[in-house]
Parts: sequence; C-alpha cells; structure tokens
Amino acid sequence: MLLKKLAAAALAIAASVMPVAAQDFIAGIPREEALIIQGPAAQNAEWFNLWAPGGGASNNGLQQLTADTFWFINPDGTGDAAWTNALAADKPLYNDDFTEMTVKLKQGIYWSDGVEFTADDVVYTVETQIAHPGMGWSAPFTVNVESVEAQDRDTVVFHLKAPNSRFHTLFTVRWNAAWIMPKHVFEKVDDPLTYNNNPPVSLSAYQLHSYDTAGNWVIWKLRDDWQRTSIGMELSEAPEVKYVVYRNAGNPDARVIEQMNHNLDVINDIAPEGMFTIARDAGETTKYWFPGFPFAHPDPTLPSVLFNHQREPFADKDVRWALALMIDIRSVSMGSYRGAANLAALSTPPTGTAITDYYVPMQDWLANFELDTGNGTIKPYDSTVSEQIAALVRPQWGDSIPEDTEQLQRMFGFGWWKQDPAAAAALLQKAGFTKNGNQWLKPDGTPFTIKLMVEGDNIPTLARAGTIIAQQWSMEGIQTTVDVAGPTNGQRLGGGDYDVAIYWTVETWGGHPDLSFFLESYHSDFIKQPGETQPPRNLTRWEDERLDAIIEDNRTVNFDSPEVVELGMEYLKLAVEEMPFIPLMAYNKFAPFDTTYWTGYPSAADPYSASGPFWSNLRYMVVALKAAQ
Amino acid sequence: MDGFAKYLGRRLFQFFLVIFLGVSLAFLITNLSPVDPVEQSVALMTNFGATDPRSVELMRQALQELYGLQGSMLDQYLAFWGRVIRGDFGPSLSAFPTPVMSLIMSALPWTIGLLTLSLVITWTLGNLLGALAGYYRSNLLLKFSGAAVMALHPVPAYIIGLCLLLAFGFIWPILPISGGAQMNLQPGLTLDYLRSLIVHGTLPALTLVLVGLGSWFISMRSLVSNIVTDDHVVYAELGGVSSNTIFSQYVARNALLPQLTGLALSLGNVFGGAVITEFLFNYPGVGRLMIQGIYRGDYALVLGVTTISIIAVAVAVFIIDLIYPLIDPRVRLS
Amino acid sequence: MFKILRDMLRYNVEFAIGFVLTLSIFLFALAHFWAPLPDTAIYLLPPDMPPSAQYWFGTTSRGQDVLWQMSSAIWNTMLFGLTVTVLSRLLAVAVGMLSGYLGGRWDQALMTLNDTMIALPNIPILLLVYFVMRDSMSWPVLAATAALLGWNYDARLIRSVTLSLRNREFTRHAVFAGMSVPQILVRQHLPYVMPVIFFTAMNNLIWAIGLEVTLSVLGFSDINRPTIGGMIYWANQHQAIIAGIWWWIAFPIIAIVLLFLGLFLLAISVNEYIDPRSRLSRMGA
Amino acid sequence: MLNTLQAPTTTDSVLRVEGLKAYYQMNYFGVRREVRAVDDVSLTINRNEIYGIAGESSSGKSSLIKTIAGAITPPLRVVEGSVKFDFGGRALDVYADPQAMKAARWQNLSYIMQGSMNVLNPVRRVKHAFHDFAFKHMGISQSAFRSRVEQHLHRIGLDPRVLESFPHQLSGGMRQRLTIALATVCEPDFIIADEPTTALDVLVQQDVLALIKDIQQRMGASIIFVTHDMTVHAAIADRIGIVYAGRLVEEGPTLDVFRRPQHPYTAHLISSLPRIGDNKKRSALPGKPPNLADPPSGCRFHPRCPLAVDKCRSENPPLVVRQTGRVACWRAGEVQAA
Amino acid sequence: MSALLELQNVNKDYRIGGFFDSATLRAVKNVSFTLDSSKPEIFTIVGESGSGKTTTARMILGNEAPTSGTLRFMGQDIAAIHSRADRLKFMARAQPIFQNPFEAFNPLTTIDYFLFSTAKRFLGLRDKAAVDAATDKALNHVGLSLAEVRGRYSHELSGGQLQRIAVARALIPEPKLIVADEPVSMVDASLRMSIVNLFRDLRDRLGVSIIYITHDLSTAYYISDRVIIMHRGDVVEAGVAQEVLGNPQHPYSRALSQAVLPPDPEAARKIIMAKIQ
Repeated sequence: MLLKKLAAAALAIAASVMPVAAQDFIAGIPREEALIIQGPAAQNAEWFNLWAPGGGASNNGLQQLTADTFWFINPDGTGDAAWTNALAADKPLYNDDFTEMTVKLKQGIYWSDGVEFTADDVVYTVETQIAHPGMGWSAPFTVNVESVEAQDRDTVVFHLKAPNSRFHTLFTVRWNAAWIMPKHVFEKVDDPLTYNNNPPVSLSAYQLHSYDTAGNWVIWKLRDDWQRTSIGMELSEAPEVKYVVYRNAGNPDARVIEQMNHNLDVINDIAPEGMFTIARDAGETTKYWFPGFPFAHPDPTLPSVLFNHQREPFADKDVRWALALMIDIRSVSMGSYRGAANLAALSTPPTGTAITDYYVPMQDWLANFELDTGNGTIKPYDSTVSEQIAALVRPQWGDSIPEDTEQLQRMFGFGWWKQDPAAAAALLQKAGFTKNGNQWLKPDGTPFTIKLMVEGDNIPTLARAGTIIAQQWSMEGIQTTVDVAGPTNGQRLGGGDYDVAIYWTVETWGGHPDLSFFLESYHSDFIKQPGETQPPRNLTRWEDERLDAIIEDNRTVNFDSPEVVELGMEYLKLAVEEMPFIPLMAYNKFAPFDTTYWTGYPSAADPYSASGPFWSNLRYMVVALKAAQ
Repeated sequence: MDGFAKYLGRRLFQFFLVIFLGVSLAFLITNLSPVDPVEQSVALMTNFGATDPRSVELMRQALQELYGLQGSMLDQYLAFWGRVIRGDFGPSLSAFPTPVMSLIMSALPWTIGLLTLSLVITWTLGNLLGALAGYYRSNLLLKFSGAAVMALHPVPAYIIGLCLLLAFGFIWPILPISGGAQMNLQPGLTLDYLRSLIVHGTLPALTLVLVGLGSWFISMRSLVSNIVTDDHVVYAELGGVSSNTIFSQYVARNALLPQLTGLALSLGNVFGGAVITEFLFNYPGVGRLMIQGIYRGDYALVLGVTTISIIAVAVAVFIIDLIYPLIDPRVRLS
Repeated sequence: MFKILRDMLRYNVEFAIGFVLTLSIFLFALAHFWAPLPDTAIYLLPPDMPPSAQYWFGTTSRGQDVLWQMSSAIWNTMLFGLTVTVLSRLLAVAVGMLSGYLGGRWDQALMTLNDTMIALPNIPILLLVYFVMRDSMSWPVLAATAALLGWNYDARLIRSVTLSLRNREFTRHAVFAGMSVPQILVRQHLPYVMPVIFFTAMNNLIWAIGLEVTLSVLGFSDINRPTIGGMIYWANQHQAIIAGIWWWIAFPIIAIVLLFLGLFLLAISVNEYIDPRSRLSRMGA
Repeated sequence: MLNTLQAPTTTDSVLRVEGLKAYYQMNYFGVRREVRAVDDVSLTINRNEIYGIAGESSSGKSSLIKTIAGAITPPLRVVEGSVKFDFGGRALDVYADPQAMKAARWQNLSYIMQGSMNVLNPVRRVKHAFHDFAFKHMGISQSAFRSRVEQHLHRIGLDPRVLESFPHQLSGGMRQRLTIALATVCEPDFIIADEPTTALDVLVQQDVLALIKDIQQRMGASIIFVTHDMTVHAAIADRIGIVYAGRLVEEGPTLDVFRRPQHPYTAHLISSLPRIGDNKKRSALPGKPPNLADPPSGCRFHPRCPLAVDKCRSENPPLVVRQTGRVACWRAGEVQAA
Repeated sequence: MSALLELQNVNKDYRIGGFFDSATLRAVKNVSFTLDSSKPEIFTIVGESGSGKTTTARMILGNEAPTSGTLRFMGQDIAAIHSRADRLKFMARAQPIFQNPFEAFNPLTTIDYFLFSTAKRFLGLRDKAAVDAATDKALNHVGLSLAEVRGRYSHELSGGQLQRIAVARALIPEPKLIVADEPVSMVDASLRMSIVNLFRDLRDRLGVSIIYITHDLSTAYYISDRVIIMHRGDVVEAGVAQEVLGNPQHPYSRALSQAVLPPDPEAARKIIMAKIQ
C-alpha cells in the first residue's frame, strides 16, 4: 500500500518538474540577443569596485565590458595593428628624459549615467589611489608619480619621480591595466576602499543589467548611448550583441555539456580531451582559434620548468642543461596537450609578434648554438620537432594536419632541444655527479632526487607536463616525484619553497616585442633571500650581471624603438646559454566558440582580438560578433 | 518535567561545549595554515598585471594593516571569540572588504535548503525502505530495491553526481546542471522562482539522496529485524493486530527513535556530501564557498564557514534533541 | 580456523559468494606487484584504447593499462581504507568499552567528548588539516587523521553494548573472580562487541574510501599514488566521461562495488557466525 | 468444582491437543540439531476450566503453551499433531487455517505473555493497545468502546486514567493487571497465560491470582497457564499437567495431584516444597534435566528416578488413565506421597 | 568474641531527579547488625523489591559506599578499601553468589576460566597442577569434580550444577563470608532444595558465614539462623529465624508471611477466594 502511494508521489513530483525544457534559458532575455561567456564563480557578487583589493569577481565582465583606460594591445596582433587608442586620442608622449608623460584624451565620451568623461577623472584616479594605499594601482602610482595635472579638459600630464620609459604600460591593457575611476561617483564616497560601487557606472559600451547574488552570473546590457564610448565611436553600426552573460558554468565537464547544449557560447578553458570532444561531437556548431587540430589559442605566456637557483644543485647551469637534455619534448607535448602544444625553445612565448620579431630571425642562431658538455660540444637544437609531432598526431587527426613546414611551425612551434641522454650524462659528470647503477649521485655522494611542484588541477595541462617530465628524469636516473601544491602553489613559488616547479615565469604583451612586461622584475635588485617572498616574476631568482645590464638599457629605450628587439634578442640568447628555466611552450588555451547564435569569432586567420573571455581585449570581439541567421 | 529539565540541561551544556571545542579547533587549525592571506592577495593582484616589484612591498604593508593580522595568536583568538559572539567574522580576504558573514549568509540559505530537503527525503525514504525491507523480508520488490540501495552505497558521491549530471544534463538534457536558479529570474515567492529552485535543486538533491540512502536503509533494516522479535511486537501479532498497524505503530515508530538520534549524530557528516555535490553542480552554497575559500587561501572565510558549519550542525543537533522527548515519551516523562 | 572456513563456505551461501568476491578482488589487487609496467609510468601505451583482447579494460588517456592501474588503485585504496578502519575501530573499541564499563564520571567525560566530535563537520576539518599539513600529509597521516574523525559514532554503539554487559551478573562475578579490567573487557566482553565492530567496520570503510575519493577529486591528494580517487581525479583531468573514455571510471567503480558487496556479505555472514546468539545455538545452548 | 473428577468429554471440551510434536530444528553451519521440546502431547481442556502446566525450566512447558497459542516462530516447528479449538460450535484448527486463527485472536482466544514489562509498546499510550487489539472485535462505536474499556478496567480495579499513561509510568503490578485487562476485555472463550505472576512481588501475586480467578469465574472462560511455581497451581488450577522433558507425565485434578501424586517426579516436586513452620531437611532431586536434543531412552525420567527398573530404561511408558487422572509411569502404583 | 561483619547505623541515599528539583531516596535506613566470627551462621535478609536488601548486600561486598554509618569486615572499614591489592585481599575473604546461575558465567567462555582466575588471583597460584588441585577441592565441597567441569560452557550444565559451581568458585579462596543475593529465585523448585541444603552444609562443615538474601519466606524459614525483615529501607523486625518468621509481630512481616501461598490446594484456594470477596 505504502509503496504504491510512494510511487505515485514520486511521479507527481517528477511531472511537475518536467516542463523545465520549455522554459527560457535566461528569464526574460531572448537567447538570440545574448552572448553567454564562461565567467568565474564570484565570491563577492555584490562588489563592483574594480579599484579596491579583493574584487575577486572582476573577470565577470566588469573590467572587460564597462571599464576603460588609455590604450589596448591586442596580444594576437602584430605591429601597429596591435595597438589601439582607447580613451587616449594618441600614443603616449614622453619628454626627453622620460620624466614626464602627456596624454591627450578623446572627446565625446560619457559615463553611462550621462556625465562627461574628462581629464579630471584621470587625475582623480591617480590621486585617489596614491592617497589610499590599499587600492589596486596605488603602489605603482606612488612609486612613479610625483604629481599629475589636468592641463585642460582633454590633456593630462604625469610628472614622474624618476625616468621611466614604460610608465604608459600602467594604462595599457593586455589583460588589464589601471582603469579610470568615475570621479563624480567616488568623490561622494567616504572610503573608496570599502565602497562596493554597486551598480557601477560604465565607461565602455555595456552596463550592468542584473546579477546573481550567489555569484553564478552577471548580465551586461548594451548601453543605449553606446556611441558615446571609446569603443562605440569607432563602430559604423550598432553591436548586435545586446546582452553579455558571464556565467559560471561549473566544472570542465559541465562546460563542455553546456556548450553542446548551446547554453555557453564562449568557453575560457577546458582540457584537451574536452576540446576534442566538442570538435568531434559538435563540430557543426563550434569554431576554434585554429579550424582543426590543435584548436587552441596560444596565450602569450610561457609555462616552463622553473629551477630554484638558491637551492643546490640547481644553481649550476650544467645541471639545468642536463635536465633539459633529458626531456623528450615530444612526450611532453603529447602528454600535456595530446600534441596540441606550441613549443618554445626561446624564453619568450611563440605568439603574436614574437614569431616575426624573435623566433624567425633567431632560427639560424639556435641551429648553430653549441653547448660544451665537458666531453666535447654538441648542437642541441632540433628544428624538426614540429614535423615529428605532426607525424605523431596525424594518425588521429589525418588530413587536418598540414604538410607545410611553416604552417606546422605556427602550430607546434619552431623547434626544441633534442633529447640527448649521453650529453646530459656528460654534463652531470662535468658538474661532479656520479652514477651508481641507474641512480645519479650528487657531488656529495647523496642520491640526486627531485620534487617537482605543480599547482594541480587548476592548470591540468601543466600538472600533466610535470608528471611526464618527472617520469623522464626518473628513467634517466634522477628519482623525481610530483608534488601537487594546490592553493599554496603561488605562495610556495613566491617564497622560494620549492626545488623545481612548472609554472609561468615569462609573460609578454604578445602584440608588442617589448619584454619589459616581465623583464623589469628580473633585475637582481629585487632578488630576495631564501624564505622571503620574491616579487613576481623572477620566481627562479636567477641573478646575472649581463641580465641586469640588458634590463637597465631597456629602461632608457623608447617603447617602440627598434633597439627593444635587439635587447630582447640579447636576453633570449643569454637565457639559452644559462638555461635559468626550461621554456616548454606557449600556454595553449582551448576556448571553443558556439556558432549557433553568433558568428565572426576571432581566429588564427583573423586575430582581431584575443579569445580569452577574461582578457579585457574581449570587448573588441563582443562588438564585432554577428547574429547567426 | 524534572527528567526533561535534566535532559535539557545536559543537552544545553553539550551544545555549548560542541561550539566551544569546534570553534577553537577550527581556529587553531586555520592559524597553523601555511597560507599567508597577505601573500595570497599580493599574488592575486600582481598575477596578471605588470606590477613593479618596488610597489609590492608597499602593497604588502597596506594589506597587513587592512586584514588585522597583527598580534599574537592568543590575541587573535580572543578577538576572534569576541567577533563570533557578535556574529562578525571580519572581512573576507579574497572578497575584501565584504564581511565574511554576509558571504556566508547569502550562501547559507542555499545549503540549508538543499540539505534539509535532501536529508528529509533521504531519511524518510531510507528509513521507510529499510523498515519495509526489515519487516516484509520476503517481498521481492523490496529485496530488489534493497539490493539496488546496497550497490549504490559504496559508490562515491562524486561519481553518483557525475552520472546524474551526464544522464539528465547531456544524454537526456531535461534538468539544469549548474547553479541554484534560472538566470535573471527575480528571487521571490513567485511560482516561477519556486519551480526554478526545485528544478535546479533536483540533481544536487538527488545526488545527496542516493549517496545517503544506503546507510539509513541498512541501519533501519537491522533495527527493524531486531525489533520484530521484541515482546510488544510479538504480542501485537498474537493479538491479531493488523500488519499495517504493527508495521507503522509497533515497529517503524519504535525503530525511528534511535534513527532520530542517529540523524542528530550524523548531521556533522552531511557536510561532506554537500561539499562535493555543491562543487560538482556549482550550487551556490557554503560548501562551494568553503572550497573557493581554500583555493584562494582566504582563511577568514574558511574559518567563518567552518565556524558557522559547526554552529549550524550544533543547533540542528540541539533542535533534534529538543524534539526527541516529544516523540519518545520515556524521555519526556521519566 | 581452516575448519571454520570450510564450514562457512559449505553451509553459508552469503559467505561463499562474499568470500569468492573478496578473494578474487584481493588477488587481483595483489597482482599489481607483478605488473608489467610501474604503476606511475605514463604514455608507455597507446592512450584511449577501448577494452580489447590486448587491453582488457582499455587504456587511459595517459597511456596506462586500466587493468593494472585498477590493480594498484584497489590495493592502495584498500590499504588506506583498512588503515582508517582498523585505527578507528581500535579507538572506538577502547573508548566505547572503557566508557561503558567504567561508567560514572569517566563515562560522562568520554561521551561528552564523543558527542562533541560527532557534531563536528569532518570534511571541512579534514580539508583544513590537509591544508595545514600540505605535502607532509602522506597517506598514513591522512589515514590517521581520518581515523581520529571516524570513530565516535561507533564508540557510542559499542558503549551501549558494554553498558548492558556491565550490568550482567557474569561481569560482577568476574570481578569477584579476581579478573582485572583488561581481562574482563577483552576476555568477557569483547566477544559480544565483535558483531558491532564488524558491522561498523563496513560503514567506516565505505566512509573512508568516500573520503579518499572526495579529497582526490578536490585535488587534495598525492597524485603519484594510484588510488580509486586518484583514478577518478586523472580521468576528470582528461574529461574522460565526456570524451567517452568510460572504461577509465566504470571499471574501478564496478570493482569497488563488487568489493563492497563481497565485504558486506562476508561481514553479515561472519557476524552471524560470531554473534553470541548464533554461536550459542551452534554450541548447543 | 474443586473435587469434581470430570473425565474430559468431547462436547464440553474447548481445546483438544492431539499427538502434538513441536521441535526446534536448527542447522547452523552444518551443525544440525533437533530439540524435541514438545513430544507427543495430547490433552483436552474443558469449558470454564483452569488448567495449569507445571515443569522445571527447559522441560518444554513454555514451548507447549506457545505451540498451543500458535505463537511459534522458526526454528520451533510443529512436526506432527494438531491443536483444535471449539468455540461454541465454531471449530478452529490452529495449524490448518491461519486466516481463521488470526480472526479468532482476541475475539475467542487471548494470550497473556510472560514478562508483562515489555508486552506493551513503550512509546504509545495504553489506550492505543486496547484500540488495536480489541476495537474491531466489538463492533461498537469509538465512544461506546471507550466506556466499555473503562468499565472493564474499573471491574479489574484499575483507574481508567491509566489509559492515558505510557507503560513505563506504571508499576509492575499495574502493568500485569493491564495485560490481564487487555486479554479479557473482549471476553474471550479461551485465555492462554504464560507465567502470569512470576515477576511479581509476593504481596501483589495473590491479588493478581485472585483477579484471574475472579474474571474466569465471571466470564466463564477457560484458561491454560504455565508456571514452575507449584503453589500458584495449588491456588487456582482446576487441573494440573506435569511436563517432564517435553512429555506430559501426569495430569489430574489439582487436589488429587497434590495429595496423591502418581508419578515419582510429581511426588518429588511436591515433597520438596518448603513451608513455614517446618524446617526438617528436605532432599533434593539428584541429577539434571535431560538434554532434549538427546533424551534418554525409555522413560525420560529414569536416570533420576529412585524407582527406576530395567523396563523404565528401555520402554517409554504411555500416558494412561489412572484413578482421577492420567499418568505415564511403569511404577505408578508404588509412588509414595510426601 | 570478634566481629566478622559489623554494620553500624548504615544509611544509603540515592539522588534522583535533575538539576531543578532533585529528591533523595533513602534506600537503606539505619541498619545495624553484627556477625560473629567464631559462630558461623546463615543470616537472612528478607524483603521485597525496593526493600533495600540488595543495596545492603552491595554495600557489604564493597560495590557501593554507605552515605553514613560504617561497615566493618574483620575490623576493616569496607568503604575505605581502595587499592586493588586491598580489594583483592578483601574479596578473598568475602565472596558473592548471584541470583541467576545461567547469568553468573559468561555463556561464551568456558566456566573453568572463572574458577582458574579465582585460584590464581586469590591463592597466588602459578603452577597449573596447584590451580587444578585447589579448584577440584572446592568443587568437591559441592559434590562436583574438576573433571566434570573442565572445558564446559554454561549451557552444557543445568542451573543447579551452575549454581553449585558458582558456590564452589566462591569457596576457592576459602572465604569467611558468602553473600548470596536471591540465589534460588531463578532456579526450579526441585533444585532450590539442593542449593539451600548446600548452604547449611557449608556453614556446618566449612564454618562459612552466609548472608542469604531472599524474598522467599519459606526457604528463609528452612535454613536461617537469624533473620531481619526489611521494608523500604527499614529493618522492621529482627531476631532468631524461627521466632520471627513463625510468629511475626510487625504488621508488614505479618502481611508478608500471610502472602506466602501454602503448597496445599485447599488452603491456598481459601486465601484466593477470600481475596475475591
């Protein structure tokens, strides 16, 4: 009896739940007017203050769609096409000794509440942040800016404390930059650090429509006066995307499912297998950076094997080189990315302008580079790696893998170091190591073992690369275990609490050859004692006088000067010789697009914008998309 | 009344002791954490920008002051108790300056809703099935469902959830697989919103139900098979009392009493299933909040969530303890 | 011992099935010591091969044989689970029996502690402990921590058994026969507590393995060591279910379910065997 | 009634037990055991009669009464024989018709279980027990039922307010009275009572016995009850059956059994009863009760019997009518009363 | 003369209830009596449940401490025994017999474990042969032998045998006093006599004093030398057994003695019929 009643109740509940399929995906918003982007899980959903710390959720469209600043660099662009003047009417204007920067602003730009944007907003932004040390850009402003003044409504002049030819990069967006604050809003606020800025006034083409207090989604709506923005005034017709929905679509599996269910137009990142699944099962309705294998967008970042130079025996260049020569990069590529990796032998990511500025010109130098193993010299560079990898993936991907070497190099990288156990052994012996059976002993006679730290599933491809490399080293006689640091990864790297790790230590503009983006922080002035926290990004604590000289020279060279590339090459050559860390590849991000509702996504063939939804350049993609018919 | 007063007194003491020990333990563990919230924040803020190393030191000092991390551990501990009593866990480090309490308060209703719903279903269903299976030992349908429940019992929560997600989100996509309610739907007591809540809660709740069913089923079945040999049941059978009455009034009712205590005692474990389920279905509850807090090294948040969980569980246990005498006359009247 | 085994195999179907299941899975897990490749080696086989004559359970996306991975994983997981179970049983028995036997203030103090620990949400606490211990959190340490969190409910059950034994005449009689407290607890009371221990051990084992999986899925585990949770973790990292590599997850889960089924059948049949009531019937009381 | 030496007649009998064999049949991991708890028992109980069954523990008297009540669960099984009731023309075969048996419970046949402490559901008020057990047999409205129950309780000397109590709030004596009230509220034809006074204090015991006797007289019911306490039998039983090792060894009117026991076992039971004012040394029965899984051959009492002869060791004495009752002993004529 | 056991104004209170209105239940009130060590006797405490007789027994055995008053055993204050060594010394001199012979031995261990443990612990015997001899000797006192008992479980023996073994076990340390709490209430009528006869025998042959606790007046009359009748903690009557039980003075004693059903149908029936009217 009881059982029957129970079954009936269960059926009744099920029946009332069923009609879900008939519901709109987003209440009250036509699906065909909305672009749905994978966003973060906002911890602080009510918080829209970009300038105070702990925003946490600023990748939910706030900085991408509503904030604005002077300039943008498209990390996938090259040459002048990569540079965009946003709020600024022109490129920065420095005085001769780089102690003063003048910025001319565009006219006719308005905040979304109808107040006009002026130089006062810029001055307010800088002065307020200097006055409030907790604010996001307070520190760099404090360090650099003596004073700032609005010469007139459209002109701002920054007086710097010391010469700095790269001061403008504070206002230049790759991922983000110092966004301009709405003076008329913040001047009424007691404490800009604790003000949640909800709802935010927008300086760009979209404004807040609604958000989830639980942090799962934020919806942005095209401004009615979208033309009165720096991005809108360049457009000839209205953007077709009326709503942008940043939604936290859950774990990687859920993301794949959601895209296949057409509930997620833009994915930020998934594992290669998820990508392949989408390509296999939803190829008709999806597009990617590369039309076929390897699909992924190479970010201008460089995952590398980092050595802690303050720990023995990694201060020894021969040891580092030996470890590099023990790596079979083809296995690393297959293991981490299933072959879809864009390999890098130079210590700069092989993306954007770096290919034409550094990789192509330096091929000959690489090919002729000689390494003294103590047992004779070898030429370790192997320029055929891309072809070898192509051969490995062709059984799976067949015709989508081109034959043309140049194309293959764009896909898989230009070349890498050939695995050479003999040379590695020679180098280790040169460094005083001995081999006992299949176990290398350090000069002091103890076994050479390594703990290789990876962050873990936050960056699955790097964790995979770590396990592969650990296995290769172990097989060559250096027992290596993988250590998953999880959330403590950042701090352990910063504190120098690791032997060897896999992480980023080099990031570039992508769209500009200047390496100061990361190189400035490599100066030996900033190297900390073991145990103290090293400021980003010289996590290996590599110290070299030649490096210092390059950095110092770069500070006095104009951003767009050709000397920038020369200095860059010097650095790259030095990095090859010293092998301070082993560059592996560009960080390839699998970010497929659903074309059911929108078309016109950027791609390798048309890299008009970066594809990562967290990158602020994304705004150029959003306004360019066309509704699918 | 006297017995009840004594009972109540003991429970109340227990209640405060749980909170005191639990909160102290959580504080201690959290403070031994190697994660320095200031460094985490510095890392967070400098990760994607071209921050000048010279600026980092300035930033660090500013943050140290902001987060109120000065003082000895004892100072921090005492200050912490002061704040717990005021219901203030300080600002979240990863969502600065939003108070931890407001983060928890916006997540807590989701978890409480999900847990209450699934726990009620699990407990009722598991006990009902277990009692039926223990009483009607030869019923084939019950044997079959018993076997199914037993087979499900050892399957990890994550796998059950993942299978449900695949089945109802992908292969037969009829249910949402992420979030707590439909996007852009105004929260409120509208039919649409309630339906949306139910629809979004179905898969997570189902996961928790399937995960939890087994242990209630097993323990209830064994309780019932013991109770059916008790004198009062045998006597009722000899008295020709109908088997429905015997089942409901003589067997199930008596077996439920220890299960109610079990419910109170097992509440502490419920969180485990909820953490993984919320994580999987992206459900905006405190479990997910906690995981995010850990990933971001937000120790104020983690400490707050743990503390609130301990208090919430203690309160729930206390409430069940209060209800218990109403159901068991022996406690009420002794 | 051998005779008991033979009797149980012959006369108890549940035991026979449970025994065969458990033994086969145990032997299967044991086989990993003779695995052709080290269990941590990756990409030595073609990845993503479906089950076939060559690879019975297929290969993973990491180029490992699922069969051998499972073999190691079951071994390691069981080792973890059993360690937790044994440690927590020891604690539960010690606390439960002492509390029940000593009674009075001891009982009150121990049970207050016990009930306090029951009410603590253990997943958050375990996560926190893991967080603190970081890479010094090896699996034995994790097992010890889990054991510390996993004994209290069962201690209560054991206490209630001991409490009723305490009031039985033979206990008082044993005191006047000069037996010491350990003698009374071990020789006189333990046989009555054994069924509870066995029964709770099953649930504890399930709980412990669930814990291992939970921590692994969240990424808080030693990924070098193949475990059931570790296999799920790696399968997850490779989006195996979505990508259709179902054999990577399905086979370990089936193995675990079978193992539990086997252990469960063993537990209930052994329980029936050692249960004082049936023991007495068998002895002819 | 006291001294009527009524031979059992078919017309007046309520219960007929014929050739009843009920064994515990167990099989534990290959250890097969068969305990012959009830071994070939035949007896008849008349209308308005109180029949007492006496015997030492594990003699099978409890199994016998459970088998008669249809209250057995495996491993105890009826192997042979029948238990038949006759409620004023309505015949009921306990083991042939379970449905009819179920319907007859409480209507015609009620049961007072051993250990009144636990027979009432501890978590429900007493009134529910009356409702569950008796209401459907009465065919009257709820309120009429309630007043009937209250009346009945009153008659038994219980305050009707006990209906609102929980069992644990009542004393042992009250609970025993309640179970008697519960067993008699429907005025059944037949009451089976298993050790109805064993757990009670001495002072209460007499009251409860008087109550049982009183009700039986007023309602005209038949009662069969078991106790090892011979003084209880002396006080209320009309006839006694003595059970030894699963068998009925003697049966007869109470007074006759006490005055002139025919079986040496009965004689011993009676002679060993101490009494105040007499402390002359009484001998105890040597030996121990037989193991029912492996009973002695012949007369089961022979290993302990002072009168045993060879025949007793080999041949099982049948239960035969002798004087006012029946006895199963080869040497019945030679038994001396104490 | 020296006192074997001396109770002086012994009181025992139990606190019942909770924090707010706790009450005190006085289970034993002002009980005094003395057993002489030179004259072994059977001293009977008669009472119903709740009379305080069991509490008194527990205090004599040192399982409970009196709220006030003293209990001295061979001159030593029983409540002051704390160390395990002293406790063992005391137990060697005063041993209990329990109510239910089936419950007195753990059904899951062999009975000889209890016997051997007693012999080893109280007689300090290590040697197996000596342990066996001491055990066998004690068993002989109750008409059994070690050969009959060794390796047996309680279910293999009858209640009478078990109760005899329990007595034998108590006799192993050669105690001066045996406290028997309702030793025959759970055994059959036919066995009751063999146990109480055994008590007589122990008193006469071994010179052991026995405190016999019972609610059964007829066996009390049968074996006791002296008797006290307890009612709700009070000793309502005390004296020589035959006098007190044969001619009770206190109303409660009288009621109690009248409540004993005679083993005679005619007399018993009269009592019952009188109750009905």
